[in-house]
Amino acid sequence: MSTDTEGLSVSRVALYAVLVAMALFYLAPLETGLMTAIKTQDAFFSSTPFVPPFGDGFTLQPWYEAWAQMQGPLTDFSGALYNSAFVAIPATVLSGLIGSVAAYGLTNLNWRGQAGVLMLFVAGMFVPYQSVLVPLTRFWTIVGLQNYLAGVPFLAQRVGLIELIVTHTAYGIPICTILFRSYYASFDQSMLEAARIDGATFTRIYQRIIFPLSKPMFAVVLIYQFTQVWNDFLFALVLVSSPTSEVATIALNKLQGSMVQQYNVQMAAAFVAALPTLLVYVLFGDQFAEGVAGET
Amino acid sequence: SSGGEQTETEGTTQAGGEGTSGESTETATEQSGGSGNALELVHWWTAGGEQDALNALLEGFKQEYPDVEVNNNPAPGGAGSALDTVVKNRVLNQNPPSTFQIWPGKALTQYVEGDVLNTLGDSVWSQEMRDAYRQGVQDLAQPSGNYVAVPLNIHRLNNLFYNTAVLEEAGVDPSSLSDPAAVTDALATISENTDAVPMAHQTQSPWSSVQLWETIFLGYNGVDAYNDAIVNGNISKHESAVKKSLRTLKDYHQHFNDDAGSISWDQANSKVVNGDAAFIHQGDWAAGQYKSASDFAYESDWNMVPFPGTSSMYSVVTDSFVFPKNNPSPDATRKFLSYCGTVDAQERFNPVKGSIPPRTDVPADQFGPFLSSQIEDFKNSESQPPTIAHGTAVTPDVHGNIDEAFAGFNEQWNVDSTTTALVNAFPSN
Amino acid sequence: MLESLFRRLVTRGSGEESDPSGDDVRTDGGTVTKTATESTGGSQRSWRESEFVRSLPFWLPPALLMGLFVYGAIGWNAVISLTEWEGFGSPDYGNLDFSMYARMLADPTFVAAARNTVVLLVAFTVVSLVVGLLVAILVDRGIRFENTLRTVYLLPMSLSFVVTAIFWAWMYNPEFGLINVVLRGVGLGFLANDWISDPSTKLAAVIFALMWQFSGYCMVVYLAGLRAIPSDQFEAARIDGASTLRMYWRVIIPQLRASTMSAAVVLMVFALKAFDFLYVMFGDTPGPSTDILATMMFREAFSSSNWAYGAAIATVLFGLALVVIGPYLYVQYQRGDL
Amino acid sequence: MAELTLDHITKVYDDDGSDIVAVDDVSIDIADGEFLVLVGPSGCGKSTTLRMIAGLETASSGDIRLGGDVVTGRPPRDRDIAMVFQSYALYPHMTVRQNMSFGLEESTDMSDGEIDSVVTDTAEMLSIAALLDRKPGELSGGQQQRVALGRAIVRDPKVFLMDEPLSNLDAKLRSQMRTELQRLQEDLGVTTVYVTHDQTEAMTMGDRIAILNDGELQQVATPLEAYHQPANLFVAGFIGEPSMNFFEMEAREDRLSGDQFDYPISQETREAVGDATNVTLGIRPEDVQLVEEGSGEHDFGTVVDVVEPMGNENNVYLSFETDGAAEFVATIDGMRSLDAGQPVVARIPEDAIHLFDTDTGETLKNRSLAELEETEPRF
Amino acid sequence: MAELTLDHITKVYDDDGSDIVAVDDVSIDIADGEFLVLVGPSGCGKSTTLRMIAGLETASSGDIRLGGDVVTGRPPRDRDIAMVFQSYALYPHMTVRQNMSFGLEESTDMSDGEIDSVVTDTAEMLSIAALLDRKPGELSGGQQQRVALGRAIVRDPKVFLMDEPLSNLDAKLRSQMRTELQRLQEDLGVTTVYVTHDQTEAMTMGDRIAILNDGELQQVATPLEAYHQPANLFVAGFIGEPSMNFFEMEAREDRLSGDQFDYPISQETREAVGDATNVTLGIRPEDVQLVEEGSGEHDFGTVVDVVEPMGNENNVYLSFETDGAAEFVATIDGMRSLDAGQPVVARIPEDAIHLFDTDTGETLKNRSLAELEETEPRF
Ligand SMILES: Nc1ncnc2c1ncn2[C@@H]1O[C@H](COP(=O)(O)OP(=O)(O)OP(=O)(O)O)[C@@H](O)[C@H]1O
Ligand SMILES: Nc1ncnc2c1ncn2[C@@H]1O[C@H](COP(=O)(O)OP(=O)(O)OP(=O)(O)O)[C@@H](O)[C@H]1O
Ligand SMILES: [Mg+2]
Ligand SMILES: [Mg+2]
Repeated sequence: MSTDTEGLSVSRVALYAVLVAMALFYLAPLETGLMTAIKTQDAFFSSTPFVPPFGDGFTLQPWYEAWAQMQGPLTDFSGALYNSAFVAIPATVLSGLIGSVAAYGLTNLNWRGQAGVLMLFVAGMFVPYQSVLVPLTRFWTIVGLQNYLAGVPFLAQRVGLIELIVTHTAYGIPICTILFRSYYASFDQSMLEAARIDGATFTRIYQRIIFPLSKPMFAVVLIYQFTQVWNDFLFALVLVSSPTSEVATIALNKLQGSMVQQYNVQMAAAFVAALPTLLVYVLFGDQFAEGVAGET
Repeated sequence: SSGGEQTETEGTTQAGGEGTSGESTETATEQSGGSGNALELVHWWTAGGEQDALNALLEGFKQEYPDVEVNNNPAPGGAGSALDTVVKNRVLNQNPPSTFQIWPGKALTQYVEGDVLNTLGDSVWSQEMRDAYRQGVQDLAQPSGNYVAVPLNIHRLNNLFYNTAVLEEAGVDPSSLSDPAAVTDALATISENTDAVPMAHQTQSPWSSVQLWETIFLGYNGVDAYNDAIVNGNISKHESAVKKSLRTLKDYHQHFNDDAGSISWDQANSKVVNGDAAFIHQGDWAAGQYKSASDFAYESDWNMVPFPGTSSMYSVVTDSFVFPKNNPSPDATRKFLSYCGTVDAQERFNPVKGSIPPRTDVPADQFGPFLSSQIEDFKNSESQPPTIAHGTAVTPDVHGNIDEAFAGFNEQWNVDSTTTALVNAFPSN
Repeated sequence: MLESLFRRLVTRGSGEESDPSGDDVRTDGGTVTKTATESTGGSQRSWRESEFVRSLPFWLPPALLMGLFVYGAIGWNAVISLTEWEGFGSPDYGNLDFSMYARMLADPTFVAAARNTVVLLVAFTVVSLVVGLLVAILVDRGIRFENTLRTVYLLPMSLSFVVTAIFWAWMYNPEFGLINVVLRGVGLGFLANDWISDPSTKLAAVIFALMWQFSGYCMVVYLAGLRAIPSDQFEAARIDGASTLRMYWRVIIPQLRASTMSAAVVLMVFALKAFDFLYVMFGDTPGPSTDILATMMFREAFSSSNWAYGAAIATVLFGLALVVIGPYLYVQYQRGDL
Repeated sequence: MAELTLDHITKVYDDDGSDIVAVDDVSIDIADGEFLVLVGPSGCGKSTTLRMIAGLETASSGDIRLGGDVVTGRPPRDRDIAMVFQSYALYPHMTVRQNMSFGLEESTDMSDGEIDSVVTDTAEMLSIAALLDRKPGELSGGQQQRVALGRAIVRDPKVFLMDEPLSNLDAKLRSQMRTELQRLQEDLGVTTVYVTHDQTEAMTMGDRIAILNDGELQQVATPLEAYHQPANLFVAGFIGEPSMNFFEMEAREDRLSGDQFDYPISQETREAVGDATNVTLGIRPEDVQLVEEGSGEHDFGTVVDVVEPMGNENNVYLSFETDGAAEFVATIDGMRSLDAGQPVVARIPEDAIHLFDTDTGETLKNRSLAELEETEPRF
Repeated sequence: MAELTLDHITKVYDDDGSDIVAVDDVSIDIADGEFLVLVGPSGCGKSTTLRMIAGLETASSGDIRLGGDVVTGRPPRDRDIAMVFQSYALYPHMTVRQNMSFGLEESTDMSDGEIDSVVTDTAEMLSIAALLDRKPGELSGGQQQRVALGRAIVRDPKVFLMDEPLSNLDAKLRSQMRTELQRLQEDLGVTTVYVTHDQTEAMTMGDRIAILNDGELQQVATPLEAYHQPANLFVAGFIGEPSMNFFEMEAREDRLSGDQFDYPISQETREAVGDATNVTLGIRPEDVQLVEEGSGEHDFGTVVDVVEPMGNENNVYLSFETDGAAEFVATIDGMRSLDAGQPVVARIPEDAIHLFDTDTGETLKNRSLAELEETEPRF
């Protein structure tokens, strides 16, 4: 529904007050983190976390340190952020594309097994990662991917990351497929029939009609999937063991020492690690929300 | 700070053995055996001073063995849980790193039983080294009779740190406290006489309470009872002792800081630094924080007594390195382990880390007054009991159960049910 | 997005839920396109088969890839749960039994963890839905800066649990945490508590923090649902004399069932994956009041090397997930949306 | 039941700074029990007017009086009105019974028993008693329509407001519901304001019709007045299907001169034209006579372009030129058959023409109604 | 361009085990260049029939022949047909130009240049050349309709199939597009099958109309044939607005006896009735005469129930009893004014009546068309 036209100004003010309060509520933990990230360790221990630092309690050092830990120089193709991107971008794009193609194959068909196949896809979204960790690592050991990649040093050094890409892609397929399928089911069927009458084949219909029309859904799927992959900790933890291949969440967690904690650096690093996803949400949050809403 | 490590890995063409299956590694090892193989070192020393300590160690190692490349692979920390996950996975998949950090003692049992560790013969544990290590520590390195680990550092667990100003204000003399029960009274006195928190503590995760409890237990019952109850697992024979120490811990709890459940140990420790708290029981890594705090000097501002009742003991928390089978670089590993056992290595590493060397023959010059006094205590200690909280006294399985029991105790402070849980934590045999 | 999926899945079968004015009004003269939409599947055998064959290359390889990784791993895991595997040996597949499951039933830790998992699942879902719905209703009042606010509300969802757990440990600090500071500030100091240490509030505190992270998502789902309700539903209710509160309660909220359902399922997925949050906040031993199956599984498998026992817990965890979605899938199937 | 007065109401929407005048100074008096139809093209402000009466929009200025009370500022629930929406706006999650009870539950203190009996009675009156326990989704369009009506009726309001309530029905059902609604309104005697964009519906249903264009009221009149005596060009063109034929002409001394033909006019007509120079000549299709032999001054040679057979009559599209596009329509008896391309003579009798000032749109002269009086049947 | 033959086609849907016969043994021969309208109530199988012709559904049995070739088993793209959908089914992400080119790109080897010139030509013909670079979302309904048409036309197919292409347009635009489409089809001369549920559209557009009910073909005839000589009760009731009046009667010796009145019949009529006992008497509203004084045997006293003024004519709802619900309708001249409650005499001329067998629905006698011949104008 739209406007409440007879909204009294008092109730309007109250409404905005509540909305702003909610916004503060959603932002407060972030603020606390940010304040911590610009404090010295001493200032942190001697002040309340959400209060801004004053005097010589202020420092940007944690950010330099965090950046050094999380990424280091951008020029050489290494560093945790780079590695995360190396994993997240292909995994996101791949699972998005594959999901879209699979969804197309599973839409508008009426054969007996379809419900079963779909159910597998749907249930696949609900797998707790814990349940598959042990078999998963065994699987990759058996595959021995590095043997196949030995000829390409660039990839051979990133075997763990490539395993991660494949794993995330596989685990992303169910959700992507279901998302796209539900989207495709909302398409005007006569449009697809028109294309068939116009002489387009099954494949051509995907290329020329379905794919171009999937843009809004791709926005949703890519944002969601990117966030998932980027924020994943568990798979990265067990699949990547080479320090040169560590991803952002691992690097972030690494800032927790065995006994010694540097909270300001951790927080700065947390922001550094969250930067891409935060950015994605700030920049594309509208598309995301509208993609969700546009479904109706 | 990570730059240094990265240079070390530069030019490493082999990807750290990652994903390398056992067999192919074996052959690779044979072919390139001893000829400057890359040593993949997995550890959890990732933050601040810990990292510096490791770097100091690796520098020394490099000078000693310039032909060995070190592939430094710090695994994310949190007292090793995440590292556990990674290492266990890799060992299970017969793809271990060259060496990894682990608590010795019972923490190694599973590895030994699973036959995944190489025995360290004389080439590492030379007679010279055996002579330099104290028996308690040597025992930890050979959980089943054979040496499988090299302890690198020692932290003491049975410390009671305090803020001198606060204690003076409260009129409490820590050296006069004779047993854990006396501490309760002291805490009450502090509570009466000052605004400060009598004892800083954290209960967000269970390990601090575990280590406090085991120290209390030692304080009341001595090493033999402790060994019988915990190390040998005959805890059911010591139920009343267990209860008593739990009750004492519960008494202490009255005097903990209010936010104990929401902070980490170092946030608790900072209360001592700030003068907001009087005592804290912690391993001597806590002193690292005092050292880095400004205007907070040893003896004048803070000091330490062995936890009441345990002055003759040196509760050992130690990290060690092992020699996994299917090793991608046996020679390099052997070199590294040997080096860890040397005076040079321990002299480089420990002062920075804030721990003392396991070897008794390391010169104390580098160690500053506090650690020097710890070294002295270590040398004079009658026993070096292992610890539950830091894995050396019990198997991981039991350790997990005890953690669970104390996670419950931290919530309910129920002595009876926790006693039951502790008794049940050990396999009944 | 996720919501869209379910919405889509749901809407086709339940047009009467969301849109009585649109295609659903059966104009008896047949100006409705619905028949056409529904009829596409009804082709005959030969055509159907060729379509089937033609669609194979599209969905089969993805299905196989997923099947291998997801279901292969789950199956393997289930087999491991039947062994006695622990420590560093290899699992003995020759001797399979249900001993791990028996052990589980006798394990009070498991019982507590299972109970907490269910509580977390239900309470987190309900609380997030309620908050999301309230916020959505407020945002739907034709406000300015809607997009900005929506983004702000959605922002926490972009963060990883690793980060949000650290944030919330501070929020809950009894002395200087924002929650208590605010409570004291508004004169409710007596309510201040040591939230994540007091066993009676610990789980609730976790749920609240998770709510913070995902209620924005519910808000978006509900907002879309609200927007899908034709405005004349609101107007009809007003003409019928309903107050705003009664209007939402009796007319609008019941029509959001599809949104609720889809959001709830997604939230439950998140709840099942809440492991990271607890792990970062409390370590692998959160204590009996907050322990969940995921942390317990991790502890048993990776801390204690009780692989088989861990696998059994993981299997139960997956079973729980199926219990959550099973009815949902069934309804979908009944409606012919699968 | 009450009379309803719209007193100079205006509605201005604010569309990102610029003003949209949706309803412009409309005044209508609606008598107690009257059936008034608001008609006009899409976007002319019909719905907005209705919604202001309902209280769903606030009037920017002007007053609305209901049975003497000024209700302008009141919320909908204090106005004692009921509304039927185009989409019916039935609550999809409630049964028919619940849908019909809802208003009574929310706005009255009636007991459940009383409500139930009112609902049951109304449902019987509308022959939907058998459907009471179904949900809207299980009803056909016509049935939903009836439920929407029932929901309004049970409330026993002072005024019914209906916004295109029949437009979602197909032709047959629509014409059936049309009569039904009309009879129902007569029986209940409730003042009703009915919005439609369909002039046929307006003509056949209203006691009076109010024609709106672009937010402005054009004419309020009985259907036949509006048909035969339109107040202006817009009304003339809007009412009637097929539409009145228009020819733009220039007024000369004794004739109207157009692009295609000149139309001689009598002195009387000349006087009606007055000073206007640009004049639009209007003739209803049924007033165009196709005659055998053209002889009179108002006969014009034309060619048949397309014939639309409607069964009982034919719409003949005529052009002044061979192969030209149709310029006007004549409705002739269904029994006569004409072919495309056939030349015919079209007679445009002077007493049947309407004249409008092209520039202002105002009516200069309406058709003579003498004929109407004459043919009045007397039994 | 080709003739199209439906040869006993049947379509059975499988609905969870139970069979739904959507189209039942329909045979139609459609001549080259003919405009055939498929008409019938909702769900009668019109779309299904069309979709079988298109190849979007396979016929359960029967053959479809196009220009002599049996196309029954072929996929749509091998049939050389083009289709216009009710929803237009334009590709929303493509410009008008791309929409129109798509079919040529996919199904022919034409070069881009050729395609472009065909598209441009067609767009000019349809006056949408200015819209070529817009996307469908930026077009009005009527413009979209034209694009959909254009998309079909560029393909230069043997047959156009159109499924209610005008039903999403508003009344004015619909009647305008109706004539336009008709003229276009005549110009192009492409065989066209046009589906609608609107009998007015069917009447006015089709060369012939095929009336379907419940999957079965009722009649294929020219519009006027269907109107004046319906093959059965269904067609008689379906075609014409307002519908034909029906009275259920029993056949006696010299009259038909009904609940409300007895209708004397001549010998000729008696013969037409034959053995049938239950007979439905049908009379078109415009054939009912309201006369001043009832004297003849086919005059009946009635009371006016509701009058619907349509401007040029009035629909008068009549009842045989005072205060009774209307039983039949008479269409009378718009100039005559009648009031509700007024008693009138309705004359039902025998030469205008239709008679149907109530049990089988079959036509026993259609109205005499003598009058039709007579009034044929000769110029
Ligand atoms: N895919 C299908 N499966 C089952 N039954 C179907 C299917 N498609 C159509 N039908 C049924 O076949 C019959 C004819 O449907 P069809 O769409 O041809 O009707 P129609 O005449 O086009 O109606 P409308 O005017 O409403 O478009 C209907 O009873 C319909 O329910
Ligand atoms: N909420 C609004 N904000 C701005 N302009 C509006 C709003 N509602 C209506 N309008 C404008 O006011 C004018 C009148 O709209 P209204 O809905 O009353 O038309 P209508 O006569 O009911 O048309 P229709 O037959 O299409 O329903 C239109 O120009 C419309 O665009
Ligand atoms: Mg309107
Ligand atoms: Mg149809």
